Amino acid sequence: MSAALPVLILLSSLIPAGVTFFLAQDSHRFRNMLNLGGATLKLGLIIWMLRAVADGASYEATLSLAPGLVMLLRVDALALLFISLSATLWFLTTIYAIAYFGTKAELSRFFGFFSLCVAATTGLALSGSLISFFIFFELLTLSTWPLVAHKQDKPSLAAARVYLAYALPGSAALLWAIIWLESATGPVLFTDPPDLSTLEPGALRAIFVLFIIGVGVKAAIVPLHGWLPTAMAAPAPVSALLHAVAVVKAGAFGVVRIIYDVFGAANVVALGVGLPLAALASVTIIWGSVRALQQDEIKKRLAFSTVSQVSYIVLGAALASPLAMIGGLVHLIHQGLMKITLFFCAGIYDERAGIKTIAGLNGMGARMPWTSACFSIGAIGMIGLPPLAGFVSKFYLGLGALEAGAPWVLGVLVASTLLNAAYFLPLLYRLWFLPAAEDTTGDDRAPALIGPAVVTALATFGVGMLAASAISPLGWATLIVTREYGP
Amino acid sequence: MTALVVVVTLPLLAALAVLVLPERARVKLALGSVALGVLAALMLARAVWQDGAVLLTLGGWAPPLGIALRADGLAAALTLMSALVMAAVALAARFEMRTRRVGARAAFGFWPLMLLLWGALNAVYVSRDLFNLYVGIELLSLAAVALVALSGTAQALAAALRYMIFALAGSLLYLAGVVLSYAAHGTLDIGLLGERIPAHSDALALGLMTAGLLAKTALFPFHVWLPTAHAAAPAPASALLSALVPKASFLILIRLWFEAMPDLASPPAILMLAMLGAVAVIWGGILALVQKRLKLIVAYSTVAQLGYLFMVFPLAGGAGSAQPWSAGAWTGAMFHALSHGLAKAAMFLAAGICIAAVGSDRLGDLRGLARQLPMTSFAFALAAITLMGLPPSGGFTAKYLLMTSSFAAGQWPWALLLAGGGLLAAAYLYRPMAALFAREARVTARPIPRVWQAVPLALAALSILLGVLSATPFDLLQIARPEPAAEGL
Amino acid sequence: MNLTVFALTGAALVGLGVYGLLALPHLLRRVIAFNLTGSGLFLFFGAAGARVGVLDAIPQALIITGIVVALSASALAVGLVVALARSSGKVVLPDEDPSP
Amino acid sequence: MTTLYSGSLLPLAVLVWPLLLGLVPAIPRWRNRALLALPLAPLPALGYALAGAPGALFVPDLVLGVYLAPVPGAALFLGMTALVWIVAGMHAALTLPPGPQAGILTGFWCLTLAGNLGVFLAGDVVTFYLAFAAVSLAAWFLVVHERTPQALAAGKLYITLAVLGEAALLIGLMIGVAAAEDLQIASVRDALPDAPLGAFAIAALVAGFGIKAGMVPLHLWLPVAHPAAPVPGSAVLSGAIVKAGLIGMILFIPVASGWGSALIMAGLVGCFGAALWGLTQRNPKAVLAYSTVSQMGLMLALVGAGSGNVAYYALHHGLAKAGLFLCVGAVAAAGTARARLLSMGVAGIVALSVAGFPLSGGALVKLAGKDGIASGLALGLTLSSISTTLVLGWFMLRLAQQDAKPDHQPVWPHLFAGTATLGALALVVPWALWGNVTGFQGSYPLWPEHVLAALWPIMLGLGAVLVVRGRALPSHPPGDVLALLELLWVREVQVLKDPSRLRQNATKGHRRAALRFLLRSRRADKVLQSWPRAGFLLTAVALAFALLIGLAD
Repeated sequence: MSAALPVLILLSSLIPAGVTFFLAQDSHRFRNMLNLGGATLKLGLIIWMLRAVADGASYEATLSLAPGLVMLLRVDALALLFISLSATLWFLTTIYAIAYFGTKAELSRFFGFFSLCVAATTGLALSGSLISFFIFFELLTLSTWPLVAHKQDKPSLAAARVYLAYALPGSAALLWAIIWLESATGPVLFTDPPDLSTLEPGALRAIFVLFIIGVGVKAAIVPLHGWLPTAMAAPAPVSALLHAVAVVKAGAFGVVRIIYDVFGAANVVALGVGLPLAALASVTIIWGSVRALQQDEIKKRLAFSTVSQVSYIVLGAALASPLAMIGGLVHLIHQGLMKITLFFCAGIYDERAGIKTIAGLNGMGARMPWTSACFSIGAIGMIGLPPLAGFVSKFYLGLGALEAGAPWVLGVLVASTLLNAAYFLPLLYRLWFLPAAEDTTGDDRAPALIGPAVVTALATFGVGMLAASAISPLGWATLIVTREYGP
Repeated sequence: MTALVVVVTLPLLAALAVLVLPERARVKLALGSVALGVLAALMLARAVWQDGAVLLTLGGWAPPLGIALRADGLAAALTLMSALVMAAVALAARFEMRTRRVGARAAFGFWPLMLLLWGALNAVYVSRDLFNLYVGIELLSLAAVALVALSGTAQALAAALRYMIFALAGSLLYLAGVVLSYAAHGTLDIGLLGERIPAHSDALALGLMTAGLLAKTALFPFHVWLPTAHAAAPAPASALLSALVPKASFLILIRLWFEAMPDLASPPAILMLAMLGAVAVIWGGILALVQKRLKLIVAYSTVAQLGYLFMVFPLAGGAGSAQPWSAGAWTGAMFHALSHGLAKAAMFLAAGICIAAVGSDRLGDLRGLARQLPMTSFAFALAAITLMGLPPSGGFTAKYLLMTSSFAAGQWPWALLLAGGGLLAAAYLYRPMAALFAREARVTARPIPRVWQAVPLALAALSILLGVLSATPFDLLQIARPEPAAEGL
Repeated sequence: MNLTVFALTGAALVGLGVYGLLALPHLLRRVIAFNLTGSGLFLFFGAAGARVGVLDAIPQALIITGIVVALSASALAVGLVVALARSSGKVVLPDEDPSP
Repeated sequence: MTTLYSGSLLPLAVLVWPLLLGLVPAIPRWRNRALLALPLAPLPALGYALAGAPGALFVPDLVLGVYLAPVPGAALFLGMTALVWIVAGMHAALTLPPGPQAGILTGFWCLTLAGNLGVFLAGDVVTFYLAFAAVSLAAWFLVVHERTPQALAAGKLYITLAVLGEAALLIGLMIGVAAAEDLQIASVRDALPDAPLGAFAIAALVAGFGIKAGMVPLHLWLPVAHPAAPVPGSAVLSGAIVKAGLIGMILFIPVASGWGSALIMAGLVGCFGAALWGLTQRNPKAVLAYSTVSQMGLMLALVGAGSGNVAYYALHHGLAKAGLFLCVGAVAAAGTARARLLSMGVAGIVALSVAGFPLSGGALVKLAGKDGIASGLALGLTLSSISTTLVLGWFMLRLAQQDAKPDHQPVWPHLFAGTATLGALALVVPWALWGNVTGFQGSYPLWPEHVLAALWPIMLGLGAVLVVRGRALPSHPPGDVLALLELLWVREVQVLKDPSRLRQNATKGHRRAALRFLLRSRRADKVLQSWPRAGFLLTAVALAFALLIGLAD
C-alpha cells in the first residue's frame, strides 16, 4: 500500500490525461466526468494521506531506469503541501474550465494536456530524487506548451514560443547542475542529503547558480521572467493554473527543494549564496511590482504581480531561517489561492463582459458583484492586509528576515506592499467607485464560473482567519519546518 | 547461433528473391522477411542476454584463416533496432512505394535495395574482420546510393552521384588503411589486431580508415552529401539513410578505436574527433535552423545528432577507457545511436506521410496539418522530444549518461555542448512543430490510412519507451563491451 | 625486389587515381580514377601478402572479393552517370558545372 | 484537541455584532434599508463600556492567535467610540439616500466600526494590526461615499496615506515581535527600546500612528478628507477614528526614552500651527478638521509627557468634535431661522467646551490633563485654549455663512436631537467620571484659580475672533504641504511610465544580425559541398589523424 499510494496519486491525473486525448471532441459528458472524477479521487487520496503523514507516515515508490537514474516517488509533508494545493485547485479549475469553454473545439486536446500538466506537477511534488524531479519538470514544460498555444492565434503561438525559449535553456542549466552534482556525489535523494564535501566551494557555488537558473526560469525570477507576461495570451483557466499551481510554483517549489533537501540550509549560508539569492528575489519582487504598475491589461498586470509574488517564496527559502521558510512555504499555498481567484475573476470579466483592460472595469462592482467581491478579496490579500492570506505570509517572512539578520528585507516587503496597493487599489477603485460606461453589458450569473472563484476567495479569507489552527496551511508549513528542517 | 545466421543471410536471400516476384508478392515477401528478421533479432538479443556474446566461425575455420561473426551486446542491440526500423520502413513503404505513386522503377527497386541494405547492415554489425567490414560497408553504400537515385530525376541522380563520390572516396581510404595494417600484421581480425605488435604504419592505417569512415558517417565537414541525398530520396529511403546507414560506419570506428587499436588513441587524435563532433552539433543545428523544407531540417538534424556520438571518444576512449566513467560514456553514446535511430526514422516516415498528404514538405505548405494528421504530428512531436534529449526519452538517458561522464572526467565543456545541442535541437524542431500545429488549415490533405499513420507513432513511442525502460537495454549494451571500459560504474 | 616494384607501382597508381578523383570534374573520369586507385591498392595488397616469400592465400581471396565489389560499384556509378547525362545533358555535378 | 477559546466571549461579541450587521446589505431584500442598521451596530460596545470593559478572551486558532484584552482606559475609549458611532449612525440613516451605494457604505461603516472598537480591545500585535487596518482602510469608503470628484480625490489621498501608514506599522511591529519573540502588545513595547533596529521601529510606529492621529506633518489627509466626506462620516473620522492612532501611540511608544519629547514637540507644533492654519479655510468642515489636528496635537503631547489622563481627554474631544461635525449637518438641514439658531447655539456651546470654557467638560479634561506633567507643558495646555477658541470661533463664523440643504429639512428635529445629545454628553460625561478617572474630589474644578485659568485664555481667544472677524484672511485650499508633494509625485509617475521604444529597436537590430549570420551559414555549407574541396579536406583529415596518432607514440 505504501508504494501504491504515490503511484495512484500520479495516475489519478495521468490516466484521465491519457484517455482524454483519444476522446472524440463532442463527448463532453464523458470527458468532464473523467476529469472531475480524477480530480475528486486525487483530493480524496490526499485528504486521507494528510492525516497519515501528520502522524508521521511516509510513502515511497522507486523505479530504477539505469544506474544513477533513480525515479523515486515519495510522499512527505512538503510534497503533500504542494499536492494539496495542486489537487484542490485542479479540481476547481476543471469546473471553471468546463464552464469557460462550454462546447468549443479541441477540448479533448486541451483537457488532455491540462491533466497531463497536473500530473507533471504532482510528479514534481512527489519526486524524491533529483532525477525524477527533473523528469517531471520537463514533462511540465512540454505539457504546458500546448496549453499556452491553445488558441493557436498569433499571440498565443508567439507566447508559446517565448515560453519554450525560456524554459528549455532553463532545463538545460538544471540538467547541467544535476549532473555536475551527481557526478561527484552519486544520485541525490531528498531523503538523504548528499555529501557535498567532495566538491570545491567554488564548484558548489557554480552548481547552485545553475540550479537557480534552472528552476528560476519557471519561478520567473528576474531576469528570467520574460515569458510569464507573454504567456497571458493563453485562455483564462490556463493562466489560472499556470500562475497559481503549475509552472511558477514548480519553480518555487524547486528552489525550496534545492536549498533545503539538496544543499541544506546551513550549506547555503556557509557558501554565501543564500544572501545573493535573497537579494535577487527582492529585486524580482520590486521589479515585478513596478512593471505591474505600468500595465493596462488586467491579465498582464496580474502576470507581473505573479512575478513579484512568487519570489516571496524564493525569498523565504533563500533567507534560510525557520520562520522565513514557514513564510515562504505558506505563501506557496496562499499565493496560489489568491492568484487563482484573481485569474478566475479576470477570466469572468473577459468572458462575460468582454473586459480586458483596466479601464473597462469601471463600475463593474454593481454589475458583477460576486466577481468583483472575489476579485477585491484576492487583491486585498495580495496587498497583504490582515486577516487575509497574504498578510500571514508576509508577517512570517518579515520575522524570518529579522531572525536571519537581514532586516533590509523588511524594506522590500513594505515596498512590495505599497506597490501592490498602488497597482491593485486603483482596480478596486474603478470597480466600486467609478460609474460604468454607457455601453457596458455583462453580468455574472454563471454559477460554474463564479463558484470556483467564490471558493478560492473564501479560502483566501479562511486560511488567514484560521491561520493559527493546526489544519491551516500555516500549521502545515510549521509542521514541515519543525519536523523536517528543525534544529 | 541460428539467429545470427538468419539475421545476416535472410535479408540477402530475400533481396534476391524479390527480384523475381511480381509486385504484390514482392511486398508480401519483403514484409514477411522483415517480420522474420525482427523475430530473429529478438532471439539474437535474447541469446546474447542469456549467454553472452554469440560467436560463429564460418565453416569452423578460426581467424585469421576463416571468418568469424560475433554478436556482442552492442551488435545485438543495433540489430534489433535496425530490424524494428526496417519493419516500420517496410510497413510505410507498402503504402508509399507503390507503382502508381512513385512509378514502376522505384516501386520495383526499393524492395531489393532495402533488403540488401539491411543485410549489409547486419553483416557490418556482427563482422569481426576489417575486410569483411569493408565489403559490408561498401554494399551498404551502394544500396544506399541506389536508393537515393530511385526517383530517377536529374536532381536525384546528381545527389546520388555526390553521395557516391564521398562513399567511394571513403571506401578507398578505408581500404588503404586495411591494406596497410594487413601489410604490417598479416591479419585483419579485430580480436587479433588488438593483440598485435605495434608497427609504425599503424598510425597511418588508422588515420586513413578513420577519415574514410568519417566521410561515410557524414560527420562534419563531410556531411554535405547527406542533406542533398535526403532531399532527393523517397521518405522511407531517407529513414534508412539517416537512422541506420551512418551507424554502421560509426560502429566500425568504435571497433577500430576501442577494440582493434585502442593503444593508438592519442589525446590529440581523440580531441580532434570530438572537436569535429562538436562542430557538427553546432553546424548541423544552425543549418537545420535555416531550412525551409521539413526533410532538410530533419536531415541537418541528423548531421547534428551524429556529432553527439563522437563524444564517446574523449570520454571513453584512450586513457579514459580505464576510468570508472568510461562505461557510462560508452553506453550513453550507444544509447544515443539507438534512440536516434528510432526517432529519426519516425521523423522521416512522418515527413513522408506529410508529403503524401499535401504533396510538398515546405513548411509553409504544412501549416495546420496536425488537424488532419493528428497521429503523425504527435509522432513527430514525440520523436522531437527524444532528439531534444528531454526526459523521459531514450535521448535523455543517453544525454544523461554522457553528461555525467563528462563531469566525472572533468571535461565539462562536452556537457555544455550536449546541453547546448539540445537547445539548438529545440530551436530547429520548433519551426516544423509550430507549422504542423498552426491553427489555419489551408491545405486539404489527401486521406492517409490509419495503419500508415500508426507506423511512425509506434517508432516514436519506442524511442520514448527506451528512456522509460532504459535498464534492460543498458544491461544488454554491457554484454561483451570492449574490455578496457569494462570496469565501469 | 619484385615486391618493391609492385608496391611502388601500386603507390603510383594510387597517386594518379587520387589526383584524378580530386582534380577532374568529369564524372566518368572520376569513376576511372576510382578504379585506378582501387587497382593500386589491390596491387599493394598483393605485394604485402607476398612479402614473406610464402604464398599467402588470404590477400588473393580478399583482392578478388574487392575487385568484385569495386566492379559492382563502378557499374552502379557508370549507370548513374549515364542516367544523369541522359536526363540533364551534363556529366558534371551541378555545383562544379563551369557553364551553368 | 485544543480548546476553542478561553476567557469571556463578551469582547468578541462587541466586535462580531457590527460585522454581522455589515453583512445585511448582502441580502438584496434588506439592501435598501440597510442604513437603519448603523445606529444599532455599536450598542453592544456601549453596554460593554458601561459595564467597565470586563473580561478577556483568547482564541488560539484564529488568525495567529487572537487575544482580546481591554487596553488601559478601554472603557472610556469604547464608550466614547460607541456613542459617537451611534449618533453618527442615526444621522447617516436619516440623511443619506438609500440605494446600492448606501449598501456598500453600510458594509464598510460596520467594518470600520469593528476595527475602531478592535484597537481598544486588542491584546496581541496581530489583532491590533488587523483592527487598525480595518478602521484605517475601510474608512476609505466613508470618505469617497459621495463619489464627487472632490471626494474621489480626497479618497485617493486618504488611501495613499493609510496604506503608507499600514506599511510603516508593519515594519515597526515586525521588528518588535522579532525582538520580543512574543505577540503580546506589552512584551513588544518592552522589547522595542532595546531591540536591534528598535529606534527605527519606533520611528516607523510613530509615523504609522501619526498618520492616523493627524500628527503634524502627517496630518495631510484630515483637512482634505473631512470636507469631502458626508457629515456623519466626518463625525466618526474626527471623533473616533483618529483615536485609533492615539491608542497606538499610548500602547506602543516607550515615552520614557527621547521619543516622549519628540511627541511633545510634534504635538505642540500641531496644536498651535494647525489652529492658526485653520483660519485660512472657508469650508467649516475644513476648519473643524484643522481643529482636530490641533486637538490631537495636544493629546499627542500629553501622551509624550506620559499623562495618565489622555483617555479622559480623548473621551471629551471625541464626543464634542463629533457633535460639532453633526452640527454642521444640523445647521445645513435647518429650515427655519429658529432651527438654525438652535443648531448654531448647540455648536457654540460645544465649541466653548472644546476650548475649555470653565465648568464645561472640556475644562475638566484639560484640568485633568495638566495633572502630573511638566509646568511648561501645562502652560502650553492653557495657552492652547486661546488658539482653540480662535479657530472654533472662526468655525462658528464660517458655519453661519453655510448654505442650507433643503432636502434634509424634514428630519431636522431628529438630527438636532442627536447632535444636542452628543453635545450634552460632551459637557456632562466628564463630570460624571471625574472622580473615578482623576481621583480628585468633585469640587476641584470649581476652585476659583482653576476657573480663572480656564477663563482668561478663552476671553483672549474670543477677542481674537472679534479681531479676525470681517477681515480678509488669506484663503488656501485644504491640505497645506500637500500641494508641494503633488508636484513631486506627478513627475515620479511620469518617470515610471516610459515605454522603452529604444530597447525594442535594439532587439530588432540584434535579430537582424542573427538572421544574417544564419543565412550566411547556408552559403558556407554550399562551399563545403563542392567535391574537390571536400576531397582535399578528406585527405587532409586522414593525414591529420595519422599525424596526431603518430605524434603520441
